[in-house]
Amino acid sequence: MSTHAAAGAIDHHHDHTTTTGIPNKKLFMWAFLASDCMFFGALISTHLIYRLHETPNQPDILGIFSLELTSFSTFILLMSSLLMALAVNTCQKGHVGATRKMLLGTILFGLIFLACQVYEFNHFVHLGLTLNSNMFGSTFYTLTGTHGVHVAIGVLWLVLMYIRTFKPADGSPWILKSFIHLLVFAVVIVAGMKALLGGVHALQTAHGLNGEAISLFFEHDFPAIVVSAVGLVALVMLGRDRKAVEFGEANAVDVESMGLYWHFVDIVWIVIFTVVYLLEYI
Amino acid sequence: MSATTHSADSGHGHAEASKFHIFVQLAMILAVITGVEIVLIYIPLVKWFIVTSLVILSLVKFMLVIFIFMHLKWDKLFCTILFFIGLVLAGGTVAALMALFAAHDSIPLKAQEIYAERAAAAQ
Amino acid sequence: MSAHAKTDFVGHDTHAAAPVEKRSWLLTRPTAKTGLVSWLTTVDHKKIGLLYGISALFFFLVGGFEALLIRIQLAVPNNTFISHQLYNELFTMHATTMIFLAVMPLSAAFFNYMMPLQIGARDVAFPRLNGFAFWVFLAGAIVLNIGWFVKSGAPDAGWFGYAPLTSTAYSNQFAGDMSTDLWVMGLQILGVSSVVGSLNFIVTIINMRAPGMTMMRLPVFTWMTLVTAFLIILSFPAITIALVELMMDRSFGTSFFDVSGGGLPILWQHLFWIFGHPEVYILILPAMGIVSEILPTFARKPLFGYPIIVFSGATIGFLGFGVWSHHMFTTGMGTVATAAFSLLTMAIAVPTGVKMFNWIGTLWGGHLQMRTPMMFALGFMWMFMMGGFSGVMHSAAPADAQQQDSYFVVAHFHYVLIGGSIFALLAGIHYWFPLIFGRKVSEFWGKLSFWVIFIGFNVTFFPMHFLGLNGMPRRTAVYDGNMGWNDANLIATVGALVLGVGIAIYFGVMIYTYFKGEKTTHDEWDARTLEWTVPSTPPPEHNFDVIPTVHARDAFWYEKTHKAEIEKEKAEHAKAEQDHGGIHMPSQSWFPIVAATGLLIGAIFFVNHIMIGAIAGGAIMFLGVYLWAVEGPGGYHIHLDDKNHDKH
Amino acid sequence: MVQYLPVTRLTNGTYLLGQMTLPSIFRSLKTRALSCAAVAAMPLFLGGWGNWNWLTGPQSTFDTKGPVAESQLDVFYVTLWVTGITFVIVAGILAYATFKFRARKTDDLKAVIPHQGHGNPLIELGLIGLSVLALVFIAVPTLRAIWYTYDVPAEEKASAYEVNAIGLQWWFKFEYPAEQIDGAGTLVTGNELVIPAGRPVRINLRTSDVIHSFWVPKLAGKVDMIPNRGNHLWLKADEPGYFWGQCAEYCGESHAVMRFRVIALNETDFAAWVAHQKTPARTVAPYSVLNGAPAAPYEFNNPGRNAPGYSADFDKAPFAAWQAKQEIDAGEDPALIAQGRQIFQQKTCTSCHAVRGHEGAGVTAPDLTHIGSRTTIAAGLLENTKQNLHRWIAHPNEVKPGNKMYVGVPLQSGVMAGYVKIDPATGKPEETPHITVSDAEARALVAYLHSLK
Ligand code: HEA
Ligand code: HEA
Ligand code: HEC
Ligand code: CUA
Ligand SMILES: [Cu+2]
Repeated sequence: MSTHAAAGAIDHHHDHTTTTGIPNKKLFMWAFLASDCMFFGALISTHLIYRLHETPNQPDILGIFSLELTSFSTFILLMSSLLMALAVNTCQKGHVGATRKMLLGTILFGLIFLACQVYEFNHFVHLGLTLNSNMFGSTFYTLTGTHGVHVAIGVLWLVLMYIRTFKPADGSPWILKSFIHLLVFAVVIVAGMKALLGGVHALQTAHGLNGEAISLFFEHDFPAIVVSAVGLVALVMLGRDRKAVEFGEANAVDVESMGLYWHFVDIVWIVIFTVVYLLEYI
Repeated sequence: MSATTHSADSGHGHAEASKFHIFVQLAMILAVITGVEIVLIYIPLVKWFIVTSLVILSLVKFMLVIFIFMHLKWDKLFCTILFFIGLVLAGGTVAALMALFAAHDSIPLKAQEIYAERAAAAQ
Repeated sequence: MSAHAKTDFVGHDTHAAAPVEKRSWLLTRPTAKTGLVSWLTTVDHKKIGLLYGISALFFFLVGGFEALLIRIQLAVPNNTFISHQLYNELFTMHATTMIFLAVMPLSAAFFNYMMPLQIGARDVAFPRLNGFAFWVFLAGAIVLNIGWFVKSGAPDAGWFGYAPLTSTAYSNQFAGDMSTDLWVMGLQILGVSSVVGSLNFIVTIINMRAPGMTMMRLPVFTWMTLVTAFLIILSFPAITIALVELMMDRSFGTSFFDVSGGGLPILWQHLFWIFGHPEVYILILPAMGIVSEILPTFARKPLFGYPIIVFSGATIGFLGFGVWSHHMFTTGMGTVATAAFSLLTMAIAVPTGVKMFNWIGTLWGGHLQMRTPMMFALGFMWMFMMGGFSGVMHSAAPADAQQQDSYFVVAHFHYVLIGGSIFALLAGIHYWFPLIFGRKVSEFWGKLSFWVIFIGFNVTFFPMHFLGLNGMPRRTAVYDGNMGWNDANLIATVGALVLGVGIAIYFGVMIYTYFKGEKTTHDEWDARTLEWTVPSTPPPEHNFDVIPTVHARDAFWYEKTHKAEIEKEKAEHAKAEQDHGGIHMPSQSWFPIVAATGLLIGAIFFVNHIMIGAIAGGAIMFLGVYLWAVEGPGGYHIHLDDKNHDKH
Repeated sequence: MVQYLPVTRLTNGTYLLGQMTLPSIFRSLKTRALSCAAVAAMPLFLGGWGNWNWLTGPQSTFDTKGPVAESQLDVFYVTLWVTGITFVIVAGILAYATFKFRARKTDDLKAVIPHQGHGNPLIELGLIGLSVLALVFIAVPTLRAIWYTYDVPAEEKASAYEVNAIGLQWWFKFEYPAEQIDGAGTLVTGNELVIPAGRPVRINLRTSDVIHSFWVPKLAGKVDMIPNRGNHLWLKADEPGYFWGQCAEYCGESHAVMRFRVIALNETDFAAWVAHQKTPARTVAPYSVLNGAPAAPYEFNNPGRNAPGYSADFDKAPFAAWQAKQEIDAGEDPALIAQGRQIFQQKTCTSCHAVRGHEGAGVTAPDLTHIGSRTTIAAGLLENTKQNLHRWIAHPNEVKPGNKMYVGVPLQSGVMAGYVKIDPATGKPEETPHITVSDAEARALVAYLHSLK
């Protein structure tokens, strides 16, 4: 039962202080994901059950869905999974700088996915598919919304992990700074999201990237643009560490557990993409 | 627990580098499969074939992510067992629910009304 | 206990050599070992176990009180003791309280207290999370019970809250009735608590076992803890989703269960029972674990067929996920589905029977000591067997068509729930009382309470079989006097009062014993498992002076028969640990209770549709979790002072 | 003593008994006293009392009166025998082991350490095999009965009679799709289902609000009425008779008092009943001749909440009582009836109730066209006597708390006011009731409603 790893070599996946050699956090995460399978199983069942037979006010789903957008966000989520895997990989090698970049990339892709979802929901609502317009709306928004909440929690977790990589090694006070860091992130994310969606909207109203689009964009979203720009600068400033940090290989298991969660959210989307979106087209 | 999972690739720079490539390649494969899926739905083939292929393809993606991105392939067998307990039960439950609700006795009255109205309108 | 242990606190989870961190006041770890703060901030699995236990017993009395009101109303036909409405609230809350706030947390109390001791661990894998699970449980319990004290009344939709009775159209037809919202929210919160707690137990059992404690050497109670924890994490998601959908219906106008929008109320039943049936095994498996500990101890013989008992426990858990629709035999599922669920349900009798047979095998050829815990354990075997048999009668779907929603079901599930779960839990309290409090209940009073409870219980619930077969439906506040139900109901009520007296004796004796009872040495019963190897009763904070090394299934029994070998081994290990920096213990923390309080505040505001308050509650919770993450696991070391220690 | 034991009747049984260690169970005085007590307590359960009715009540599942209930009872008996025998064996061994191996003296509690045996796979597998076998005994008849009770057997399909039963909070509506009335659509009744005896009846189960369940224990096990679900059940009454039924799924405040009755009639009676039901409501002209000496006015004191509404006389011969109810009451007071009919209109009873041929046209409440010929009112709860009807009309909320006649019927567009108007904001009834019925008015209404034969 007890596995004693060869002395010397750092063993990322096995923790000698536990009976099985699997780190507690990782085991916890796997058990949680087993539970989450049932969670999404119940949600997906609900959606499918209501697709088995006609329900009142059935919407014209093909006229509402946009396969391009969904494929794009699916692709984005897959790529974020890649970045997440790389973040774990670099962290295990002790490359804090690379880990941070990968984390930021994952955050960014996660946010793009969320933006797509916000856009999609908005778009669908305009086309008349709302949470309570019909059963399809109810099950669709509940299922994809729950998934979106999972992604959002994942993004929050990633941000917290990213901030944590700056915890100074000498134990000097840091909570306040970390909290400010978090707030700045929140501001950038909200403002950035608004600016991004505003940009897309401008592109659409102006039918393409032209002067009109740009002026529309600045006209409507100036505050958001400014706030996110300032915030970004602040983030860059906060993201330069001068002191030695505590974060290192020992934290690989934290990043890895978070990664498990992130990948799981990804595979749930793989199922949703097929079952909720693609199957409608057949 | 299996001792063989104590694979040589952990902790050695060389092996880690190769994992980097595995990850990137996997991402490509996943993207390609997604592309195939999207194309598939437009191909005029019999329905059951497309549905089966879609299910299989997403299953393949699913398994690839779990075993490679989520590292299950290189981890202790116990993690796999743990996760699959949940996965299998969830899959079984979904299947059982679908079977129950697809049964003739479960056709909702509302759906019957709608079908009847539609049949009446068609005449 | 601090007399024999001197402690030095270190900033975080490194050895004493690491630089001591300068910590802001916000992150100063509480260190009180006694008093209120020590309880509010505790991460000690034993203290948390006691918190669970005490809350559970309190709610058991509440639920029992509700049951007595029910019984008084039913004592005579056409009674006017309470109104229909109150009656409906009473049976809803009686069941919800007994199941979620009494039996489950009482099992959790034993999980918490005993399981780490049984596997030779110093604590659970995530001590702060363990505290969090308890405080969240308390929050859920509060939300569920607020209804009694506010205008809208307590939840009244029955413990399985069938849609569409829970929809706004029927449950607050005329006024802003939030009792159903309280029920929904309360169960959601309890779900969070149960799932978090169970994940913790799973990791603990898998990962924190003492050296040599292989899976096939785990005490059966620990095995059943593991299976139960799996059942919880896999079944609660189903009810969570059902409740989310109900909440969407009630608050956001969806129509998951609303027919006008095409909703299917039957879907609620499926989702509920996908949870609900595993739930009944969540209630019984810990009880079976306790009995599997008590019988060998008092038979002075190892458990008969340990591997098969373990395996059948897991099989019951697994099969339990495939039988849920036996609660829905009368919903017109059609022949094939009914037949399938009928057969699968019968199949469960086999692994359960295996347990029963092996317990008898354990008694066979033993040297049975008829002490109080043993009496309750034997009572369990008899009563559970009877409840199991009426379960098998239900599983025959055509027969169940006459029994479903009649008092026959009420008889069945009280036999398995009281005769099963409660008897075993009461046995467990008696059994481990000397370990937990260092005192022992008087045999006379213990046995007296057993007989009064046993007789009261049977007098209450045996007649209910006849009531059900004679056509009395359950959940009826009144019945007419011409139906042939009068005698049996009156007898049942008298029985319930006797049962109440028995329970009163039981708890009276416990309280007396706590203050005045006969002191015991540890190992009062000449037991067989590791929890009895603690150096003192009550056990010290660090559980074991030396982490035990396990050589056999009944680890303590082995130690007792191989004293010299064990002494030597212990000395070596003690030295190794001392060289390692002493015994490492997790630090206490404020943040679990802060986070749970945020959840409570948020939930209450949400139910009242005050979104600002809900957000504020959420913010408090987030802050709690944030600081919890920032403060880190922490920890300190205990150095045992050997001279003082032996005196305890 | 010994020769009275059944065992002695076996050939060479006497010898066996002498050898067995069974007496060890009966050795101690304490145990003997206990078993005596157990035997003494038996009558408590098995019928020591004069008129023991623990299993013979009006809703007994043992006293079956039709093939569906009977096949369900047969399955029950199978389960009872199998589990009973298993119980006797397992519990016997358990008892034996407990007594045989128990430590007798307190001081030798820790003295002997028994053999530390760990198990015996052969025994265990054997027992698993036996359990499976026992379950097979249950499974086979179970499966057979599942298919049998599901729907009318094919060979009887042709003769099956179809009705619809609809559950509402807290009463039942019955429709007879086979019986169409010119200009008034399907024949509808409430709370008393009349069926042909000796013929399979297929009942479509529907609900218009929450889940209810249709249960007539003597005829068939229950099947639920679930929104958005097309359930059905079938039953057959072997002989004409009168049966008690009950809603068996919790459906809100007054679930306990949501009941109904089923009356099975032979073919000719049934045809006559249907023909009569199709006729519009009976009209008693105010000037018509009295049919006998005027009946003395009845006494009425409100008996209060939950007071019983049944009588021993009725229970003795319920079927005869039903038949008697079909006859016109002696001593009717035509003037009072006419007054009642007027009040029925004035009090807006008509907005909820239908009295076919008279003024009422409501559909949200039980059809009252032939209410006078029903044996019960308020959904099988109260016998249809003058006092009870008076009580129901004057104090419906004390009979059935929260009932829709009192609080109003929720409709798509708001609420149709009942006796009170409920303020949607507070859930409380408004100060002034919407309908009040004085003693005199109630008497007139009773006379009117009882004239509707
Ligand atoms: C502790 C909780 C617990 C346990 C352990 C069980 C155990 C079982 N239950 Fe029970 N059950 C409930 C709690 C429990 N139940 C509750 C709360 C309800 C009602 C919910 C509600 O409606 O409110 C319910 C309702 C319920 C129903 C639905 C009834 C209805 O509403 O119509 C059914 C139907 O099949 C059923 C079956 C069984 C079976 C087959 C078992 C089996 O697991 C029992 C197995 C045990 C034995 C059989 C005895 C020992 C075995 C032997 C000695 C071996 C030999 C035996 C044979 C060969 C037969 N139960
Ligand atoms: C673990 C679960 C559990 C437990 C322990 C109990 C315990 C008891 N229950 Fe039950 N019960 C359920 C679970 C449980 N119950 C469930 C799930 C339902 C279904 C609800 C539904 O339909 O939704 C139900 C329903 C239910 C009903 C049916 C209601 C109905 O359908 O209309 C009845 C009726 O008799 C009843 C009675 C009792 C009694 C008398 C006890 C007794 O064992 C209680 C013993 C405790 C005490 C007696 C109190 C303790 C002592 C004191 C407070 C001291 C003071 C008192 C005295 C000195 C007298 N319960
Ligand atoms: C708001 C609608 C409403 C109004 C107004 C109303 N009723 Fe009713 N009535 C009902 C409903 C609903 C029931 C069924 C109640 C139950 O059993 O739960 C009922 C039941 C009855 C019954 C019993 C029928 C049976 O078969 O069990 C009688 C008799 C009756 N009403 C008479 C009257 C009279 C007389 C009035 C006027 C004074 C009246 N009702 C006004 C709704 C109404
Ligand atoms: Cu209708 Cu209960
Ligand atoms: Cu069950």
